[in-house]
This record gives sequence, structure tokens and C-alpha cells, in this order.
Amino acid sequence: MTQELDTLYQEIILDHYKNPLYQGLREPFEAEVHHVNPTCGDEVTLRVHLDDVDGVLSVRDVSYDSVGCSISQASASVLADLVIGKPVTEAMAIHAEFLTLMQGKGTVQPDEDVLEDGIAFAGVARFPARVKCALLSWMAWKDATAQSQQGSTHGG
Amino acid sequence: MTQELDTLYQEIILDHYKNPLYQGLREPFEAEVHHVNPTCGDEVTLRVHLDDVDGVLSVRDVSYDSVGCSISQASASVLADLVIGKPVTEAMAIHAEFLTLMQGKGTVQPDEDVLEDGIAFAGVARFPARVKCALLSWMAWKDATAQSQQGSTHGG
Amino acid sequence: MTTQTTTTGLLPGLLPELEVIRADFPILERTLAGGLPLVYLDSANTSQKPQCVIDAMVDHLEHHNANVARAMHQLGAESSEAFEAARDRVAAFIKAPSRDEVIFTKNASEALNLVANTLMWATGDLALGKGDEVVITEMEHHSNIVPWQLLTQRTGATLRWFGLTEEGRLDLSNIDDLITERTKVVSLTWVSNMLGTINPVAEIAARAHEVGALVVVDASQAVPQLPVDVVASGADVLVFTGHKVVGPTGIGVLWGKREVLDQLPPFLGGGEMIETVRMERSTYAGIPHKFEAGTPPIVEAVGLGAAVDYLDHVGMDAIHAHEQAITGYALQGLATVPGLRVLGPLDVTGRGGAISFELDGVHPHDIAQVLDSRGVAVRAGHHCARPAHARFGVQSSTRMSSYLYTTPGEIDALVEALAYTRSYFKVG
Amino acid sequence: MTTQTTTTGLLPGLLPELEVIRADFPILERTLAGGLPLVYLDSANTSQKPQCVIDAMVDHLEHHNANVARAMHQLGAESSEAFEAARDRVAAFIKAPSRDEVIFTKNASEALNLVANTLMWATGDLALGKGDEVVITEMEHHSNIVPWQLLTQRTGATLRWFGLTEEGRLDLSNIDDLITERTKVVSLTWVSNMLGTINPVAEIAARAHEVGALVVVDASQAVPQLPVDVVASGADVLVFTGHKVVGPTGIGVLWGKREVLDQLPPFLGGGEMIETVRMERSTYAGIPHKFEAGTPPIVEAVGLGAAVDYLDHVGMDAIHAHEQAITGYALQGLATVPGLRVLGPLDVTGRGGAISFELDGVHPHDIAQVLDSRGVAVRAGHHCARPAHARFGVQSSTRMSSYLYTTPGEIDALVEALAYTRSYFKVG
Ligand SMILES: Cc1ncc(COP(=O)(O)O)c(C=O)c1O
Ligand SMILES: Cc1ncc(COP(=O)(O)O)c(C=O)c1O
Repeated sequence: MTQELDTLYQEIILDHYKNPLYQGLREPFEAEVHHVNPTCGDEVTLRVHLDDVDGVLSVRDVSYDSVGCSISQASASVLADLVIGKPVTEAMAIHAEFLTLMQGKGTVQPDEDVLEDGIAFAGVARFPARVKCALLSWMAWKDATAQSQQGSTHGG
Repeated sequence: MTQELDTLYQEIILDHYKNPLYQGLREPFEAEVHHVNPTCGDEVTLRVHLDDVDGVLSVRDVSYDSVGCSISQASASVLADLVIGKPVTEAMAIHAEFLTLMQGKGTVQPDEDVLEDGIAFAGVARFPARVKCALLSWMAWKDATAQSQQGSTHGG
Repeated sequence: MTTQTTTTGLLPGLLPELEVIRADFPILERTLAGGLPLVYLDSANTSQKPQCVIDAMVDHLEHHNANVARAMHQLGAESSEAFEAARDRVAAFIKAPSRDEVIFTKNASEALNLVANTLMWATGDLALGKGDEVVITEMEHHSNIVPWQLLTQRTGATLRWFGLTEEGRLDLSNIDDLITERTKVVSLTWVSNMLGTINPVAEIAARAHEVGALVVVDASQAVPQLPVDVVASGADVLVFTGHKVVGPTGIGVLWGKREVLDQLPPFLGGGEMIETVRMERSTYAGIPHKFEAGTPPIVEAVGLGAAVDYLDHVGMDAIHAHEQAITGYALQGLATVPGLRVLGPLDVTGRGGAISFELDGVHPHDIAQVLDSRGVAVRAGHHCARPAHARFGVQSSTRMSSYLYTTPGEIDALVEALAYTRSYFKVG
Repeated sequence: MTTQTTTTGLLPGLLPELEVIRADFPILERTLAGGLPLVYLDSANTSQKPQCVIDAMVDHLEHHNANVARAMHQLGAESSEAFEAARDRVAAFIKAPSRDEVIFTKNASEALNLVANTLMWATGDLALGKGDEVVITEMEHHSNIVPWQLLTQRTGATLRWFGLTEEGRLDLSNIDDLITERTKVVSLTWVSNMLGTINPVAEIAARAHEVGALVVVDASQAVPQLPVDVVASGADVLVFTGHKVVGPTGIGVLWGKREVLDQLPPFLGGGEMIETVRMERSTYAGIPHKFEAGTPPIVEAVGLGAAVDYLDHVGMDAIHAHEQAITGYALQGLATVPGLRVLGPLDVTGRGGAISFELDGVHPHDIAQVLDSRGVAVRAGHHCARPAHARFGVQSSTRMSSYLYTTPGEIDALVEALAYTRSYFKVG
């Protein structure tokens, strides 16, 4: 049974949980969203700052403030670490890959080149009740990024 | 099975059904009520005329117009026949007796001296779905009588 | 008496393995008073349940029972998975574009009330007020009448009705007078529970959509009998009820297009329908949870999932063909009873398996009673369709209704019992 | 592990034949992943079902299934009788003065919404408007919050709240400021599903009645645990839910005084709630049918009837004593876990069997997950009581909840698993 638990609580996850990266809310940002997991009450407030880097729209910053379990906290940290500095299109591809992994019920092999520390969440996919925890900040990020892009288009 | 049916459809009931007594709506009356059996749609409009007879408040007339099955039609006819001409208190006692018979699930022995043709309904009490049919006009009569009495009290 | 293989052989469309199907339904083995076999011809009222539905419910209660969504433990995960899998199966059964568009209610009545009730508080396009109109039909079940009466009374809108032809079909001659720019909602039954009529819902929906009206389809009698594709039906919202599709009581289904459901305010408050609850104000979850306040019908969903699987396994096309065969045979048989008048289409095409009728000189209650003494179970009354009865100048009627387990022999038993009824009441 | 006879012998109040009772609940024999026995401590979320409840439902589905009220045939009579007998049993169980005052809903949430929703359209005394007030408490379940938020938002009335003391009891110090001539409704829970607190409902009801307010009692957690007498409770309306009293999902109960129920307008329209339906206007049936639109939860009522019979047979006084014994034992055990803080009364008197707690350094989800890996099923989250969590400055908590089948050995397993959780997360 400890073995089962260990698939869920990988060392990498517990590390990110105890020492989260990019935590806190920072300026500047184009969009801020607040997402809630209605079932358990976990919450995240997340800001996205996009900017042109060599003509390519890129993720300049992701900052967040969240309350939640080890899985939801760690996934916010991993998310920020993965997408900051990447072109938006590439970040979106990472998002899609992470989503596929989480919804795969434990059958999907994660690609370490793309997901880096994110591969530690492979075990979470086998605990349906926890998939929502892992996805909370990812969904918030996608939402905020979409809003930022709309904003910039409109503001165009 | 025909035997079962015959307990329900006593000759007396079928006679009253085919040749109902006191049918039609007549004047004068103090109260008119309209009762419905919501389940099947059977309806009765019933009028009561009360009057003093030798210082005793008595049922002078019960007139009615109804649509319904053999049981509900026959019971209106039997009701009218039983209560017309009786002091209200006596008619109420007959009502109570009929109610007890109907709610007795077939275990109550009817008193022919009180209920006369009404004893034919003893079999109906064994068919829960039909008890409401048998009671429709009786409930209407009680309601109308109560209204008449209130009316006369209020009218002083 | 329950089946006559000779007759069965003669009716095209009958389910080929009818005896096997009947064996799936334990209640059909029951005998009634006097040792008579049960001839159950009241399936439009409620259907009987196959063993697999009962077993699925028992297995859930004995091995997986837990509350859903909220629970993090193994039983909770199993129960949630069973519950949500039932949603997937129902979505597939009615070809819903998205599983989230499938809401579990307590019955069809609640589903219809949910729509009428939330429209009361809708804003924007969907808001109703004075001058607006809601159109229903004279053949609706009370559950698709009363909610609209309440809504129009409370908003000041007007309720209008499609009439019926003598034959018991919708009178569409004045459709352009009825469905106009003022029309906000058109709500109608797909198959009438009294007359049996199958209505051209897609055609009416198309007209309603031209004027921007919302189309609500009461498919309570359609989903049990017809292959249903919610998108092809033209409905914006479609409802049905579990207990008529060989599932349990206590569960109904509301399917609606996401855009519509997203626009409607919440119905009941509490439980899983919230996003956050604060003392000042609450926000609400997305569909389907938004409309599922409180602990949902969990074991009932499990039963319903097994029920639609069962129907799928037999095949809705085959079930429809069977119903048509039985209905045609019944219409023929009833035509041989003197003094009997069928209310509704006499032609089996465009008609479902409920047949309501009058018999000269005998009240429907009395007919049902005599039939019951022969083991034949039918319904007598207004079948929750009083306006349709009023339209045909009758106060009540007797209704026989068949389903996938009905045999031609049972129809014979009905016809024979009707002849007996006439002789018992000495008519004709 | 599930029982330790030695411990059992030591706890006064424990049900004497606990093993016999446990044998009535088939799910308790289940094993979980890794072959672990089930330690079910989530009964405040939903209770497990004894075999007799399951059997009663199966018997109904296999032998007596038919729709109620409307059917004249033998199956219909049997089904109606079973359904109405369940109403009689529930009425007797809660000591309702009249069986007609017992309404079957789909769950407690619907029952609470029914009251708030019909008050929206009430006339006379019960009508609400600007300047009127509804009083609830900070420890309510969302199902007793959201309906009142919607009602007060829509009528312009004001929603006011009883606060909580540090210990997790209702703060009654400002009762005379809260309950005033402006108060139209006081709605409160009898037993908190989060804090476990048992509230002095009769006392608050008496004050509310002095000012003519309607008293609604959410007895969802009370009816499972306490002997309930609706009249003595002081409530005008009292609700509970079937699945928490060893009955099935899909059914709840609303009891209300006849005068109140008669005065409220109908809730959902259709089915048996009508008297007559005319195109112009409909009239409605008397209680209980007025509030039971559509096909009711028939097999669920049969199950609920068997459930309350079962509880009656064990005896509500004995069940209450058992809960008290287990709760006291659990409070003691939890006190031995370093860094654990119970939210709610620490004293077993005036307290029900739900115990919510925090554990320093470990999030409730993570606690529940580790416990689950040991077979211990608890709930983690806000338990649909977000305002109460906010009051105590926490976002969520872990909750253990016992019932008549819970053993001291199961509490030991919980305490031991909590120690393991601390070591797994390396806290302390
Ligand atoms: C105090 C309280 N009220 C109301 C409810 C709602 O019950 P249901 O979900 O069955 O509607 C619950 C249970 O979840 C509860 O504990
Ligand atoms: C056409 C139609 N609509 C609605 C209903 C209501 O279904 P339920 O009673 O399950 O809510 C029925 C069945 O009674 C029906 O036949």
C-alpha cells in the first residue's frame, strides 16, 4: 500500500510542494483568473504576462497564489517552471501533452523531453479523484492565456 | 374471478347505476360543491338543501350531476336515497358508518338497518382503488352540508 | 396464453426471441389472484425491469455504495465512476454531442419544470414577459402543461395551444399563426401517451427556430420506443424518464444544448451545484453539476445505465418494429369489439404503442376492473391528459400499452376480456 | 481489525450485538486494494444499506412493480399500497401527527428548495418582500444556504446569519437582534454535518414563533442519529434525506404542518399534483400529492420504509447511545495525535458523530489519500459547509463520521493511520 502511495506522491512532487517555484502574484500581467475546484474547495488565483520575444509571442511570467493539497500546489509550481520563457504555441503544446497524460488513467507514457518534472504526475492519473487537483492551475493558466491573447487582439 | 367481480358489482349497485335516484340539479339549495377524483377524473356537482322540520334541522334535498364509473354513480344514488328526509345529525351518523365500512378493507360488517342499500358497498372496501369512487359523492355531501350550516349560522 | 407461437410466427416485425426476452423480466412469471397469469398492458404508465437492471442496482448497493464527487476514498471513486459512466451511456444512447449536456433529474416532470422554472429567472434572449408567447399542444401530458401555465401566469406571457384533428394528430394548419415572432418557447410531446400519435418534432422545431424560439421536446414516450438522436430531433432541450425505459423510478433525464443550459440560471441550490458559497453570494458550477443539487440518484443512475444498455443490446430499431407489429395487431383486434372506439390514429404508421379507447355503455374504471379480474392490466382514467380527453368530448378512457415483452397472445387475451366485459355489463 | 472485543466490552453505550448488526450490511465484508478490510468512516456523507433494505427493493422490482395512484390493476394496487405504507412508516418514525404531512422529495436539498421556492410565490402571511428577513446560521450545509440566498435576492428580503462560537456552537448571544418582528423564516440545521454540533432547535423555534416566523429544520444529520419527534422539535417544516438513514438515494422527506403546507403554492407541476387541468387554468390536489409532481420515487420509498423499520427495530435511543460512545472514544483517540485540531465541540454531550479536524502540515486531501491507502474511508474538503470553514479560517478539513455499525476498532485504525500519515509526510 505504501507502494501505491509512492506512485502518487513522487519525490519530485513533494519537493515542489515544499519549495514551490514562481509562487506569489506579480506585475505586470494581462489577465488574472480565479479557479476553484468546487468539490474540495481548492483555489488558485493566477496571472499571465505575455510578451513579444524576437517577434514570437511568449510567456514572460506566470504568477499565482493558491490553497490546496500537495498535488495541486506542486502542479502549479511545475507548470510555471515549464512554460515561463516558452513561445505561447509551444507552451500550449506542453499543456496539451500534460492534459493527455492526466486523462490517460495511467496508460499514457509521458515524454520527459516535453514535460520534464511534469512526468512525476504520471502516477496521479491513476487516482481519478486527484486528477482535478493536478489540473486546477493548468486550466487556470489556459484560461488566463486565452484572455490575455483576446485582450491583446482587442487592444490591438 | 367472476365471483370476485360479483362481490364488487352487487346487483343493487348495478341497479342504482342504471336507474339512479334523485339525479339532476334542483332548487332550492344552500350550498353547491364540485368534487373531483384527481386520479381518474370522476366528477360530481352536488347541492344540499337543509330545512327545519319540527324544530330539527333536516336534509330536505340532495341533488347532483356526476360523471363516473358504476361505483361512483351508484353511491351518489344510494347516498341521496339514504339521507333525504333525515335529520342532519342522523344523516351524519349514516355518513360516519359508511365511511367506516369503506375504510375497513373488507373487515367491517355493515349494519343493514342503518345503511340499507349501502351495504352493497361492503365488497368495494376490498378494492382499495375503488374506495375513492364510492366515497366521492359522500365527501361532497359532507362538504356541502358543512357549508350550508355555516351559511345558515352566519346568515343568522 | 402469454404467447402463441403460431400467431407470433405470423406477425412480421415481432422480436425473434420474444420468449428469451420475456425470461429477462422476472415479474412476467408472476401469477395474480386466482392463479391467473399476468398480462401487463400498462407499459406507457411504467415499464417492467429486466433482471440485469435489478442486479446492477443490487451489486452497487452491496459492494460500491458511497456518495459521489465528494468522496476521495476507493468506494467513493467506484461509486462516482459508476454514476458518471451511466451519464456516458445515456449520452451515447440518445446521441448527445456531449456527456455534460446530460442532466439527471428525478423524473421527466422535474426536467420539464426545471426548464419552465429557470426560464422564469432567465435574462437576455431567454427572458419572458408580457407579449411573449409559449406554445404547447392539446395532447400534452399534464407535466408539460402545468409548468407552462405557472410560467406564463407568473411572467404575464401568453400560453397558446396547437389543436388536434379528429384523427388525433396535431393540427398544423395554423402553425404560422401559432409560431410567430412573439413565440419564445415551443414545448411538445414527441409521442402522445394517450393517443399514441408520433409528432413531426423536427419539422415543428425548424419552424420554431426560424423565429428564434426555444424548442423543448417531451420524449417520455419516444425514448422507450424509437431510436432517438437528440440533434436530429431538432430539440434544444429534450427530456425523458427512467422508469419507462426499463430503468428504476427516481431518475429522469434532461438533455440540453450547452449554449442553452449555460444561459439558464440554476434551478435548485445546494450540494454539488456550487462553485463557491460565500455569505454574501454564491457562484455556480458548470453543467451538468449546475442542475444537480444535492445527492443525485446514484443507484438509480446505475440502474438506468444498465437499462439503456439492455435496450441497446436488443436494438431500438428492433424494439420499434416489435411495437409496430404489436400495435397493428392490437388495432385489428380492438376493431372486432362492437361499440369500441379508438381515440387516436387508427393507422399504425406514425403511431406509438399506446391505444386509448372507449367502449359503449361501460365506464373505463369498470372496464379496467373486469379486465383485471382476468389478469389483464390496463390503465383507466385521463392518463394525465385531460385537455386531450376534453378535446374528444370524453372524461376518461381505457388505455392498453405494449412494450418489447408484449406478445400477440396478450393482445388476444385483452380482446377476449373486452368481449367478456361487454357481456358482464350486459351491453350490446 | 474491524472489532476488538476487549475494547468493545469497555465502552458503555455501545450496541450490544454489534457483530450481528455489522452482518446485516453486506458491504462491510468487502476488501479494498491490497486485500485491506474496509473501515468506513464516511456515514455522514452517505450511510451503508442493510440487506433487508436491498431485499425489499428487489422484491418490489421483481414482483410488485407498477406505477402508483393511477393504476387500477392488482400490481398497481400492490405498488400503491407499498408506497403509501412507506409514508405511514416514515410518519410514525418521526411522529408526524398526520401521514398526509409527509411529502416524498428526491433528497433533502430538494425539500429545502421546495420551501424556499414556494415561499417566493406565497401570498398572505407567508409572503416575503423588502424589509423582511430570513435567518440562517453559519454552520448550514450549502443546501440550506443557497435556496435562501436565491429567495432573498429575488424578493428583496434580507438574509441574516447566526454566528458560531470558538467551540463551534451557535452564538445565541444576539438572538434578540437576529429574530425580530421582521423575521419571516428561521431555517437551521439540527445537527451540523461538519462540526457535529447539536443545536437547541426547540428553544430557537420558540423564539421564532413569538415573532410569527416560520421555522424550517434541516434534520439531515439528526434523523439518522437521534430519536426525532417533529412536533417536539418545534419545527413547522422539517426535512431529511433517505440515503443517510440506511435507505436508498433518490428519496428525501419533507414534513410540514398541514396549515403551512396548505398555504404554500404548488412547487413542480404535473402528474398527481393536480385536481383538474383545464386549458385556461388548473387546480391542485391536497397534500401530500400537491407537492409530488410526476411519478414519485416508488421503489425508493419501499426501501426507505424498510430502512426506518430497521432503525426502529434497533432502536433510535440505542443508536444514539452507540454514536455517543463511538464519538467519545474517537475524540479521545484523536486527542492523542500531535498537531491535530478538532473543529467543533470537544465534549461529546450536545454533539453528533461527525468530527472534522485539521492536521498540521498535511492538507486534508493528502490525509484522506493516505488513510485510504490503509482502507480508512473519510471525507476531505469543505463538506458543503464553506461558510463554517471560513469562520474557522480554514479552507477545508478532514471528517470522520460513524454510524450504528462503527466499532471502536475502526476508530483505532483511524488513529493509527493518522500517525502513519504524519510519518509519511514527515511532519512533527
Ligand atoms: C446537514 C445536511 N443538510 C443537507 C444535506 C443534503 O442532503 P442531500 O444531498 O441528500 O440532499 C446534507 C447531506 O449532504 C447534510 O448533511
Ligand atoms: C408524455 C409524458 N410526459 C411526461 C410524463 C411524466 O413522466 P414522470 O411521471 O416520470 O415524470 C409521462 C409519464 O407519465 C408521459 O407519458
